Amino acid sequence: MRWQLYKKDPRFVFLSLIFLAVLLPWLPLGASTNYVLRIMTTAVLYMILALGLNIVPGFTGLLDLGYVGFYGIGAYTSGLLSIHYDLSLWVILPLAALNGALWGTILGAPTLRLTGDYFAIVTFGFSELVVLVLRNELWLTRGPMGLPGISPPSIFGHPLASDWEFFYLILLLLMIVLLVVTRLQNSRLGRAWFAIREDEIAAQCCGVNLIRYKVTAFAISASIGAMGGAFYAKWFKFIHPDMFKFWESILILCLIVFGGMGSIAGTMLGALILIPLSEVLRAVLPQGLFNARYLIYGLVLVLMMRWRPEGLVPFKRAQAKKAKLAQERLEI
Amino acid sequence: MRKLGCFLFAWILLTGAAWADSIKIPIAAPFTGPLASFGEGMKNGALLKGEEINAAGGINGKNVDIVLEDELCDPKEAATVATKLANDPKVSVVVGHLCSSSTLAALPIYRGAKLPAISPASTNVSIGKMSPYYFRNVYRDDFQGLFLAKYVKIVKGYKKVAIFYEVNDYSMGLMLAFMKEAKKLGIKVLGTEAYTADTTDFKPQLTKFKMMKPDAIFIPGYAPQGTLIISQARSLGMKNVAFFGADGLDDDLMVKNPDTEGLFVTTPFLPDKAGPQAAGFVKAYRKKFGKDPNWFAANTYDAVGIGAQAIKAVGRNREKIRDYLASINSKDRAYDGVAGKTYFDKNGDCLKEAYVKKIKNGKWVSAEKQLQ
Amino acid sequence: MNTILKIIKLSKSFGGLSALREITLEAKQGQIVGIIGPNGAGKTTLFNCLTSLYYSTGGQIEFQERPIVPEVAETKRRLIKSCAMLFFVLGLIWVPLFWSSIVPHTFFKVEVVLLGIFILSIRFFLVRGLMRFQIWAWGLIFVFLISDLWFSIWWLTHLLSLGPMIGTGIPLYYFTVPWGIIAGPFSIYLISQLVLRKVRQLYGFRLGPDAICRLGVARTFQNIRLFFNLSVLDNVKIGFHVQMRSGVLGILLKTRSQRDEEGLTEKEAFKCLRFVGLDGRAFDLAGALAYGEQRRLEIARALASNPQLLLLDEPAAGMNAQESSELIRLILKIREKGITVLIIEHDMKVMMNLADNIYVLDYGVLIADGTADEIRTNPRVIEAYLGGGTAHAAT
Amino acid sequence: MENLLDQSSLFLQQLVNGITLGGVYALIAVGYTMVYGVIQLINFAHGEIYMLGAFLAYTMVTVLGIPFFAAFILTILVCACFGIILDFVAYRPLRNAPRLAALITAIGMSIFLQNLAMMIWGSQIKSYPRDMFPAIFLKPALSIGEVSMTWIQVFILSITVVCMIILHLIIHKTKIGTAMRAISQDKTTSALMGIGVNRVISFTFAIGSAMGGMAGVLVGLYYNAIFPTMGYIAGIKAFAAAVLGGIGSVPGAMLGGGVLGIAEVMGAGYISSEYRDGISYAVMIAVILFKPSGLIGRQIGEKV
Repeated sequence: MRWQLYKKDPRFVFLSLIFLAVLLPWLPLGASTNYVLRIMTTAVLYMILALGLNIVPGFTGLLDLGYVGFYGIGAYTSGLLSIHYDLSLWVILPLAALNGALWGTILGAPTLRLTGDYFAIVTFGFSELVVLVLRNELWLTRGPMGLPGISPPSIFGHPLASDWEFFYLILLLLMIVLLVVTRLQNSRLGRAWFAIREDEIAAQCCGVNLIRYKVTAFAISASIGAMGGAFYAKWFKFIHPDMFKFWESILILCLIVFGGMGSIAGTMLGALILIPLSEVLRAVLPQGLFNARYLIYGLVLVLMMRWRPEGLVPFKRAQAKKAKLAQERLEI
Repeated sequence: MRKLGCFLFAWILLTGAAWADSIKIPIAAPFTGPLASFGEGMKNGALLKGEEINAAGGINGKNVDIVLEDELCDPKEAATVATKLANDPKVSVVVGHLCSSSTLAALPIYRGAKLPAISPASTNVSIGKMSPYYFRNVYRDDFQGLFLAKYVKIVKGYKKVAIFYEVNDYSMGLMLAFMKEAKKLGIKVLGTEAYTADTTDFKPQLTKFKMMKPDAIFIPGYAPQGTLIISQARSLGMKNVAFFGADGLDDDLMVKNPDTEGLFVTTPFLPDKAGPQAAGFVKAYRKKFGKDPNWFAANTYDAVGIGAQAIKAVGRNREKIRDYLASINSKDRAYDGVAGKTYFDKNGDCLKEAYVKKIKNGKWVSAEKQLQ
Repeated sequence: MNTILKIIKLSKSFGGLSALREITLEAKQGQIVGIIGPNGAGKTTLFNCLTSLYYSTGGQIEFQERPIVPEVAETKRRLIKSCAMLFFVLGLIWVPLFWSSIVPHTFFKVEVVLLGIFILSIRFFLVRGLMRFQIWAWGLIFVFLISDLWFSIWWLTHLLSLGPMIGTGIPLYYFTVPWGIIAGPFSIYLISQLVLRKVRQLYGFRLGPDAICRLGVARTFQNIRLFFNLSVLDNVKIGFHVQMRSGVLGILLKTRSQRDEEGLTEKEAFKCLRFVGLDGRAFDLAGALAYGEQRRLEIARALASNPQLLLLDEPAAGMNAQESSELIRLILKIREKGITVLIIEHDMKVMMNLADNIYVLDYGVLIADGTADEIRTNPRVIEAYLGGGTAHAAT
Repeated sequence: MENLLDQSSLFLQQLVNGITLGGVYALIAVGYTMVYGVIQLINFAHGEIYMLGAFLAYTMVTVLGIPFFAAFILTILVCACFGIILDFVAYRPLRNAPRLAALITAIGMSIFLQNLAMMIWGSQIKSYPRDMFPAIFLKPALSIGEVSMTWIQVFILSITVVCMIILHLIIHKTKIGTAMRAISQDKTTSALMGIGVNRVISFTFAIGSAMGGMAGVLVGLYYNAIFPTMGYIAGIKAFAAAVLGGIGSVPGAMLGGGVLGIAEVMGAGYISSEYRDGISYAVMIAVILFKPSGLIGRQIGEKV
């Protein structure tokens, strides 16, 4: 009896998925294991970013177009810290997360009074300003010359070099972020966010302080984005302002829209499908049509909103399943 | 759950590399995107050299397969392309990366895979000392900036110069080098103004320059913006101000615009100055592609030649090829290519002469007075 | 029985239209007070003003003697005006000093004059906005004060380096030093005023709907506003939001106190549902409930925040006889728990045998109040409801 | 004294540049203002229609050899139809979907159109052939000392003013204009009053897109450079102008466009040309934060 219940429990599904992922590097793929591992590491990185972004539009129903700004802030925090002070990744990650949360609050506090559309445009303006500052402040970020020579992360003194080590590191980060997001979702904070998403006025009258909870959501989402950026800088060993353009926000938004806004499983599935898609398209599309893949992402946004706005794993069905599960657990 | 598992597995197989028994020489450059015209020059140069090698029996009997890898001059794409190439055993040397930002992104990956690469086009200063596996057969920005400052001082004799630079590594590198040398030579730099890549309205900055009344304006940017700047300056009434630029402006796009009369630029390749093989190369290029080669084509042509020569000499082991390339370190052992003699210093950079060409009644001509 | 809620001369107008005019109303502890009136009489606007979803344009509301809607006294208004005027006068001499400190040798230039006019006009609009209590003025003044403070400190620290003459022949030195001495402390004073709660209260910053809910005022809505995509249990748990204390850290580290609180909330939520008779449907989505059940769930959610005052906005609307009698029994059970209830309702049968005291609203004006029997026979009420003509009451 | 004259002519020349740029932003901003005014949707794809206008005129002139003014009119009409199709395909099905859905569709459409144009016309900068438009455009119309204003700048500003007047008359004097204002107040009630809501909204899109297409051609002419990503940045700046002027009011769009154009040029001229785009973004954020109703717009209370 306990086994059937346990099988349907989302926590078990996630753990088994991650267990499968751990096996990935040892699959017999011959020469292209590294290339596939790198795509999977990128996919898991975007899963983390999507989970971070999912908190704002997914939980609280606010469209955040400036997510790449925090991603960039996290990356440059990590890059600069590791170049000037040569800190290890385990010191940088919390610092980057704090820096992201700080900037999330600075942007969020004054702007979260605005209605949805204006908020989206202000966050867009913020991320463009971040790119401008990264590009023009030579004294801080060496501007368009980028930041080369970022030392790779090291565990117990052994610097990570091969792709499978990075893959396991990003999996570890994914599990941490997953833990954070699921705990937040099933807590008082998560319920307050869902209330804000469903009906702001009713939430207010139930005692939810709108501004405070929106800013908290924005700060947490920003810190997860910054953490993703920190890993990215350490993994890539070179960062450049052009990597944090507006397009990244759209791509991550596309992931959560495709997967299902508000549902954790959906967001992860969205990232797992769409990110390798661009690599497949690189192999499939003829030379000239290379930017056709951006076209396809744009199309995904339009079609999803038109025919299946709730995404692959709808938020509503996830809530009903969770409720059913709670009921059965209660009966045992 | 099961559905997801098999889905994932099919996904992985799809992205596996295709198998072919030939020597792969990949060209990594922006074939689409704003700098596609430069990428196209590199493509033509490489294809031409590939054909010639195959016509002459290939390398040790195997055919050379020129593979085009598009990286849109974007650091993220460059890194993905670099990983793909690093993992492909058929690839033993890469001819690649035009933009310095994508070169910097690809460097750590090439070093990780011990894969030597020759860049025919990325001129940024900071790349040299980054990795022992990276060579260039084009001069560096600081040399080009220095040469340009000397040329402006000695040949043209301008006293007051303004600089209109684009906010990217290539343009800023050139500007800094030029200003350092200009201060030494006593050329007064009146002011510098910046523009971002995708602006088309340069009038505010040009109006500022107009008030400064400079002798000449130095545009260290790329050709697409160059034509716009010059025609908008002319429309603002800056008739008697001369313009000059670096290899970024060396493109047919400039010739189509009648306002660019008298523009002179530095370039690594001039057909009539580069030596005997150049004439043959230009004739073959014009026959195959119907237009004159620019310096990208010439340098890529040489780069593929150097790569092929290395493979012919020491086989396909990446480490050996790197050592072979490092061994070309003096004038007598230099590779005598279409764009002059190429030999590398300890950082993998190379010292090559720079030439000057200018636009005269609608055509690129080599400037009368060269500076050696 | 002390009065739990006192509304004094409350009025609310949307542009020209005045929805409420000088409403005075009282509710005693444990009493059921009814509010009736024809459609569009302003009943729901009264509720929205009470829970500060709308900002009332006049009058005062006190809940348990604490002012929810404070009256902005005239004397304090003058203080703000004087601050504004002083700020503007200082601004007059601000512009040349501001520019000369940045680009010393450019005293008379086309741009200086234009920039001066531009900054002066912004400051003028600020002062006007400040006097009309507009939020944006408060924000911008804050920015200007910070820059005033910054430059005065900069000048005071650079006393010597400025030197008597600055390329323009006018000894700016004698301007910048006094300016630094005046502007610095004044800016600090105004910033502290604008930041301290007292001034912000004076500014008419009212408590938000969530603060009022925390005080113990819960409400339901005319058109049902449930969280339809969440389960019934979660809807009630959100009602418990005010009573829970767990913060972000507690949640992330799953501390003992957070776990206990969740468990307690779960039990309390089930109790609430049983109280309302919905414990069988705890795990369905709120959207899947029948109309009557959704009404009762909304009441359960309101009760979850353990209120002293419950505002019911047409709870019996669209209910048949059997459902409304159940509702009456529920409301009586609520009153036994000692919760005061304020009901807006059209269904006379529900109102008559529930309400201890009834107020009648018509076109935003209070036309009658008293016990149920007095109201039934009051001619003005009948006329308002039936539109004049027939004299006998509708029993 | 010479320095003073020199400085002020620099300032006046920058002012002329600023006004022309402002005129262009105003023309695009009208599209945003009208669409947002009527259905409260930020039409991200409007920037792309502006870009398509430029490319359509380019193709008509170079490939089909149509004379300039005929191509100009034809482009306006085609862009108008394009606006209607865009509304029909993307926004009509989401008429009463949550605002988030419509906003995301707008972004998706913008990305889709941008890359479609990149595939059709390639991503290089193209410029109108010199002989295409009458030579008079380039000759300076009026020049006082150093300050000069070419005929094309005069042409752009005059068209902008004329369009604004026509639009203002349409909205306030014609039947369909009143219908538009009614819909912006309350969609459902105006439907009850017998207004063909979808028809009027399509008309709004048509006019907005026509203006956008016109702006595209004018910009292609003035800067002599068109490329597929020109719509994206100009679009966002035009929206900033629309908000600055007061979303929903056509004169507001014009005023906002002018102010933003001048602010950007002055910023680039005097403060720093690197942060040129940053200045318009900063102005946009400041306006949205401190005065969401804009300079002219009226405060629309949120109905509970």
